[in-house]
Order: sequence, then structure tokens, then C-alpha cells
Amino acid sequence: MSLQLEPTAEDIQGRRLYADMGVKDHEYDRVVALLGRKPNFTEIGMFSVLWSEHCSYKHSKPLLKQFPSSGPQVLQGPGEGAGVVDIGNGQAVVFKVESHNHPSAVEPYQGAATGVGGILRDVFSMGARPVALLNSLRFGPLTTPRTRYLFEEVVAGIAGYGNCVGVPTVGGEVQFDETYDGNPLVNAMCVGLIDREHLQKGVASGAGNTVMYVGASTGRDGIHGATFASEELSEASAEKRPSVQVGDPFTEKRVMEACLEITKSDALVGIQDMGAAGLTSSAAEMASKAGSGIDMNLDLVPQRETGMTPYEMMLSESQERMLIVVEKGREAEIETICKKWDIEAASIGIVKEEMQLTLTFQGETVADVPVTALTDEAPVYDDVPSKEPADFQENQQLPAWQPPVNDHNETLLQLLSQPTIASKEWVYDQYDHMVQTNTAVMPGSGSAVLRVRGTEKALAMSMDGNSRYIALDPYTGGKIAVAEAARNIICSGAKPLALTDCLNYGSPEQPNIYWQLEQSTDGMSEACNTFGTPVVSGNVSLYNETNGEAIYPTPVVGVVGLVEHLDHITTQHFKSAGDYIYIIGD
Amino acid sequence: MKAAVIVFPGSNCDMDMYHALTDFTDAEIVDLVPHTTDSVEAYDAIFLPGGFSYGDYLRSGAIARFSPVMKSVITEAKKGKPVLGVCNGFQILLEADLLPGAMKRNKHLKYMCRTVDVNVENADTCFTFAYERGERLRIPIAHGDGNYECDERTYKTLKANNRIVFTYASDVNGSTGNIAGITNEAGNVLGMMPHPERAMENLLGSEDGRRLFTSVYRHWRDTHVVTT
Amino acid sequence: MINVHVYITLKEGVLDPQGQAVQRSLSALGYDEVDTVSVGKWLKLEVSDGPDMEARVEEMCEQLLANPVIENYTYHVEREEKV
Amino acid sequence: MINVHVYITLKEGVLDPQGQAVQRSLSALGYDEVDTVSVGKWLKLEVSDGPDMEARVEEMCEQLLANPVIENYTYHVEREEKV
Ligand SMILES: Nc1ncnc2c1ncn2[C@@H]1O[C@H](COP(=O)(O)OP(=O)(O)O)[C@@H](O)[C@H]1O
Repeated sequence: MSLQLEPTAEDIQGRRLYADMGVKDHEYDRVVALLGRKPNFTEIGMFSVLWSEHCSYKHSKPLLKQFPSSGPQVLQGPGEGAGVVDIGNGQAVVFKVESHNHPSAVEPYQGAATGVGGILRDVFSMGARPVALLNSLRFGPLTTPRTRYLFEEVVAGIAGYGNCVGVPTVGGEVQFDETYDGNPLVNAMCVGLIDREHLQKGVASGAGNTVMYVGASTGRDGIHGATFASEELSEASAEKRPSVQVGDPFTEKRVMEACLEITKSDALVGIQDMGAAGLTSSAAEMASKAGSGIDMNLDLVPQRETGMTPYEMMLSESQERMLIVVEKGREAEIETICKKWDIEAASIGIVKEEMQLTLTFQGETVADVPVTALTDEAPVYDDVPSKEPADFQENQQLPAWQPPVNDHNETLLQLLSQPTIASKEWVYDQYDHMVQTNTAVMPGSGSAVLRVRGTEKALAMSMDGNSRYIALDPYTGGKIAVAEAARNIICSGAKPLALTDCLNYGSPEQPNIYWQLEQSTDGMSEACNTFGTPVVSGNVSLYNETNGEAIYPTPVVGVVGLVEHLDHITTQHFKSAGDYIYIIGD
Repeated sequence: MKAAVIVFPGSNCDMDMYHALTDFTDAEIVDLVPHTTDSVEAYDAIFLPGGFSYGDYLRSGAIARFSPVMKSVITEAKKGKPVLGVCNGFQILLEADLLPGAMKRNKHLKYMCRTVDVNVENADTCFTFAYERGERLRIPIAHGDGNYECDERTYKTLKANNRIVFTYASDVNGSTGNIAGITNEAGNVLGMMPHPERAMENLLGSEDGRRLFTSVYRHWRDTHVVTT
Repeated sequence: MINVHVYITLKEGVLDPQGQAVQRSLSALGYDEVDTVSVGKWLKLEVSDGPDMEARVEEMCEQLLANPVIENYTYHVEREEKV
Repeated sequence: MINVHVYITLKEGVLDPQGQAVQRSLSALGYDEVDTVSVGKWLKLEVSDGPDMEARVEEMCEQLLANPVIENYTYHVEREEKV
């Protein structure tokens, strides 16, 4: 049969083929121990993606645990598609940030576009309608054609996707620094609104219930995207990349509308986006959270290409796909909704009690793996070596540098002409920031403000991060990052509610870098505790290195705040000549 | 007045148009009408919203023009009912030949979202009689393909017959004659790139778009609810 | 199945902002020998053959694929070489 | 001046949402004989001839005209037929 071309379980071990998938020797041994046998090609593929840093957070989990994540306002902390925070009137705000750094470095337009698509799905899979997008971007200096190309294409990709789906892109930030030359950062954040009663979770519960596939069909795109995201970029990345994922915002729009209808149906049991590691992660995570298992027949998976193998189907990262669990016997209700929006829906599996993920293809069992082995048993490294850089204390002792300023006008003009400081109108002019007609404060002020239709309230949102501070002193820099985002929110007339963050760092296997991670997340935690702004969601992007050179540690913080009354909305701009100007604080 | 807001797959300003009509006019009925509907005969005015119908793949508006509902929209337009197409709606009206000309990419090839100055060139249409001729409005634009193109003869005809209803106060996207909105010969079909439905409230920056919707409503009232 | 190639381009006299931009970029990269560029579309259709196949392709172009107001089209049917 | 035609298309296996949408629309219009559509670009360059003209066109494709990560290109130089 068609699988004969694939390496055998013996080959995989003997020739250490798992290493090419990013699996370490001791991790492979752990897989063998958990299975009680050697994994076949499909199975090791599934482990490789779910055990990648991107999906398992194996290096960062212990650090993320210390973030405060609860509070009276928090309805859902980290762990689901996105965090959920109460805003009163039976409504809640749903938000999360996601990185798409590596895909954007290779194919900037599509990489950025599919990053937007992914974060939108995280939010609407909770049942929330996406109401705003933000993004935080980092590039090298704009002096090389390559960087200009990356910058232009990333912005165009974000615009192309968000504009088409009809979710306004209302804010963000862009900075330029040599540290990002080979490794740009593209972090996208989505904010959604929901009536609390419609809140959904990604669970596959209730033995006998039906597992359905909804959305675009599966192709060979982005296979091993999750592992790719967890590796440093090198010349070899160019070769390794399989076909790049191309986003289809038109399909996303229809999938979104269909899912928002589906999430209001009581036939629905659980729903999750097929993001990184596609079918593998959505199926395993939904089963794990419910304490159940799934039998899945891969012949039933809608396929775009012919001759796809189980390995390819399980690892594909084709976009605009969702996995849902439906009460047995009520599949037709879901099919009707999908038909209305002209998207595919297929019943591909059944929930079972035994916590086993069992896949069949052409009449044979092609994978049979304990759910917990893929998820809970993923390695967690909590004794990662950490080391303060040798020159850190020394640098702390240096006197503060005073830049010589002779001509204030000239210095001001020089500052304003820095791309990092200059107006970003060129960027946000390309984003539809007004669609949905709620944007009361548009890009160009500190944070964006969107009214909540039908109420007197509004939401303020902002994304911030200054990696130079973190590089100089990660602990203090971490505090500054949270404080800056909170200040932006307050200046718009809102009270910060909670935050989401994306940790963009180099390789955690480097003790110096792990130390940066520890210190900066400590600092962020302290600030969060002080402000009473828990972290309700987030994302980690490690291995941001080019040819061994790591980027500055770059945590990016997204904060959402509540404006209690529209009258409180405040903008940054000077209003009239003769008004007094005050400085508050130190 | 019964108003139909047509929802094509990929429309994304449909709800904005809906709110403009429900919150700011006295229309009795405002329906979101799916593209699969056969007939819009029951409606007094028809609104084609902005967005990316069918992803704007191939050409903006090209595929939507063949949606089942469009046959009836064309019929009703020819009967003289007010039909307003905004942004993607305008592009669909062009593709459907209800209006002359075509759209190209913006001259700088970039999508543009900003509020611009728009001149009212004709205040005698059923869409604009609440404005003054020569009035300057602040209305948002948000499009990538808004560079209006027509041949010399068409332009002259448009101009001679007062069919250019809105122009940009400056050259924003390369459009022939800075055209921002035109009508058909009968004056009952208006296509415009700027989004009046985004200019309904000062909270969001401008309310200069309101009178367009109230014009349509009053036109209907004046022609239908004749005081006896 | 037969491959049909449809080529669509802006009519002569219609300003092509995309083509101009490409020409400027090429020139900035040192390719001064490129005088003008026009950017058009190339659609490849896999069509099952039939007696009126070409007439129908013509129709598709008129109706949907090209916009006769600003575009011209040509097409080419890729027939096996007869030996 | 010589006309050079550059044809750019998505690589095999890369999702082509445009092509899919056009195919579905054709099918809705009754053109069921069209099985697949792919949408690519066709660029026409007017180039002044030179000894390494083709090599330079090749370079332009690599550098600017096509995106080698997801696209393939071919080109064709329109030389006068020799009589
Ligand atoms: N990538 C972006 N996307 C959307 N808006 C942006 C982006 N970058 C910057 N902006 C907007 O531009 C404005 C100024 O940004 P910036 O120059 O980074 O200053 P700051 O972050 O100090 O406010 C902000 O309102 C911000 O929302």
C-alpha cells in the first residue's frame, strides 16, 4: 500500500530520522517508553509537532506559571483559544496575541497574512466576534532592500487579510533595530466580543459524539510549521520549507460567520482552530481537555491534493480549518449552517471513553497513541540552565549616558526622522481601521478605542514593548513593558483589565537567554500584580536567531481596558492653543 | 420604506449599512438580503454594501455581479428604484453595467483607509438633495481598487448630464476627474467609493454621511406617502 | 482534458499603474534596458473538450474573465501536436 | 525594442484561492466543463536588445518579478520571424 515508501519504525530509530523533525534522542526514548513500542512515521510526526516548543511550551511553561492569571474579572485564563474577561452587561472581551515570525521571514506577505488568520480563529472559536486586530512588528534597519521588502510585504499581508475579513486593524507598533535584521518579528493580536452565555471551549467530550471537520480542505501546506517555528533560522530553512501556507481570507470570512452561528447552537460540544500542527494538535488537545479519546477515519478528511498520506494529513497546516465536536445525531444542523456559508463540513471521527487517539486510513490503523502521551506527558524542562551574562553587573555600574545636545531643534528633528519614532501613517493607512463602525479613536493616538455598540462603554487596546530596555535589564525592562501598555490604556480614559503577551526570545537552551526569560517574566509578573492586570492569554516564540545570533529579548504586551462611559474617551493630541501642559510623575 | 441590504459572500460593511439605515432613518423595514434571493421586488430601495465579495478575486465585483440576486437588482434598478452601491457595491454596479466605466488599482497600488474631503457636485438626486451643491463633506474611504477609469466620451457624457455626484477634493487614487461617485442616466442608481455609512456619528469622526440616507428616505416618503 | 490559456491585459491607452511601478523598480535595480512593462493576467483552464469548446471559452472571457471596458483578452488552446 | 513575455504562476501544491473562486463562478454560470483554473500573471516587457538580454531577463524574474518561494516563471522572447 501507499505507506510502503515511508520509513519503518526501525528505520526511524536506526537512522535517527526523528532528529530531522526536531526530536531529541532522549525525547525519542521517552516516546518509545510511553508507547511501549517504537513509533511509526505518522506517530513520530505527531509527537514531533506536539512536543515542539511552539505547541508544548516545554522550556517556558514553568516561567509562564508564575504570571498572575486570575482575578474577579477573569472568565477564562490561559489554556483555551483566547483569554476572556468580563466587561459587565452580560458581555465579555476575548483576546490573545500570536507570533508568526518564522513564516514571515521566509514569505512575508503570506506569513503575516496567515498569522492574522490564525489569531482570528483563536478568537472566534471561543464564540466571540472579532472586533479588532492589532500587530507588533520588528525589522532590521530600513537601509537594505531586503528589509524594505520584508516590511512592505508584512504590512501588505496584514492589510490584505484583515481588510478582506472585515475586522478593523486599529493599532500596533513598529520598531527597527539591527537585532532583527535576519529575524523580523510579526506578532498579531485579536480582540473579540461575546455575550457570556455563548462562550465555548475546545473540548471533545461525550463518548459517541461526532468529530466534524469544517472549513477549507487539507493540502500539503506548511507541514512541520510548528517545528519550523521552534528552530533557529538558517540557510537550511530555505531548503527545508515545504510549500508555504497561503491564506484565503475570503474562506476565513465564511468560516468565521459559519462558526459564529455554530457556536450559538446547542448541538455544539466543543470547537477548536486547526492552527499549528493542524489536525494533530486540535484532536489531541480537545480530547485531552475532556479526558476522552477520538477515533478518526482519515479517508473522510476533505483533501485538496491527491495521494496524501496520513503523515501529511496529520501535520498539514492548511489554513481556515476548524475541528468541532457535535452531539451525536445532530450533524445535519451543522451541515446546514456550513452549506449556507458555502464551506465544507465532514464527519471524520467519534469521541470515545478510552483516552486514545486512533487513526485509520484505507482500512488500516495508522496511528494509535495515548492522548496524554501527546499532551500532558510532553517534556517540560524546569531545570534549564540559567546564567546571568558576565558583563551584566559591570554594565549596571556604568554611569547613565548623557547624549550631547547642542541644538535642540536639530536633535528633535533627528529623533523624529528615526523610522522607529516617525509617524506610522504609512502603515495604518493600509489597514481598514474603521470597518464595523465602532472605532472612536483611530491609530495615531496612544491606544485605540472602540465603542461597545448598544452600551455607553468602550474598549481601549494597545500593544507595546521595548526590547532595548529588556536587553539592558530584563527584570526592570519587563516591568516597563507592562507599565507602558497600561499607561497607554489609562491615557485613553480606560481602566486596564488584563493582558496578553508574546515572548519573542532566542534559544532557551542558551543559559544567558534563559536568564533573560526568567528575569523579564519575573518583572512582568510583578508589574501585573501591582496593576491588578492578570495575564489571560499569550504566546511564546523562541529560537529567534539567525546563524547563531539571537534577537534582543522582546516581550510584547497587549492590554485591553474598559472605558466606563463614552464621555471618558481621551485622545493624545493637543487640543487648543493656550491650553496648559502638565507633566505628571517623575 | 422597505430597504434591502444585499449580503454577498465576503461583504463586510453590510452591518454598517444596516445600522446606518436602522439607527438614522425611519425606514419601516431594513432586511439583510442574502445573495441567493431571487427577488428584491418587495423593497423600495436597495443597498449594495462594501467589502470583498468573493474575495475580490479575479476583479473587484466581477464574480458577485453574477450572484442570483443581481438579476432582480438590475430589474428593479431599471424600474427606477433607488439603488446605492458603496465601495465594493459600486464595483459590482460597474461590473453589472448599471453604471459606466471600470475600477483599477489605486495609483499608488496601496489600499487606503482615511477620511477625505468630498465635494457634492450634484445635489439634485434622490440621494443628495439634503446636501448643498458645492458642499464639502468629510467621508472615509477604504479601498485598494478605487481608481475610476472611463473613456473620454463617457466622461464628457457624465459631466454634461450632471451624473458626477461626488468628487474628491484632491487626487487621492488617480480617478478620472477625481470622480468619487456617479449615477446612471436616470439618476436612481448611485455608485460611490467613499463610505457614507461610516460617517454617521461624530463619536466616530464625522456625521456628514447621514443626509445621504435621510435623502433616500425622504425621497421615498415624498413620492409614496403623498399627503392627500 | 485540454489546457486553455487565457491572457488578459489592459487596453491600449489605459494607464497601467502596476506596470509603471514594476518598470520603475526594475530601473532602480539597474535594468534600464526595460522601457515599458504591462502587467496582465494569465489564466490556465483545464477544460474537457467538446465541439464548441472554443466558442464557449470565448464566451467565458466576454462574460466573466475579462472586463471589456478596460481589458483585452486572447486565448490559446494547447492541443497535442499531431504526429 | 523587443517584447519579452513573462508568465508567472503558483507552484504546484500552493493554494490558489483565486483560481478556485473563478472555477466555482464559471461552474455556477453553467461552464461545467472547466475542471480547474489557476490564476497567474503575464508581464509584457519592452526591452532593448543586448548580448546578455536573456540572462538579464532571467535575473529580473528571480529578483523581482516572481516570488521564488511560491511562484514559478517562464519567459518567451518575441523575436521577428526570420523569413
Ligand atoms: N503595526 C501597526 N499597526 C497599526 N497601527 C500602528 C502600527 N504601528 C503603529 N501604529 C499606530 O501608530 C501610532 C504611533 O505608533 P508609534 O510610533 O509606535 O508610537 P507609540 O507606540 O509610542 O504610541 C499608534 O497609535 C499605533 O497604534
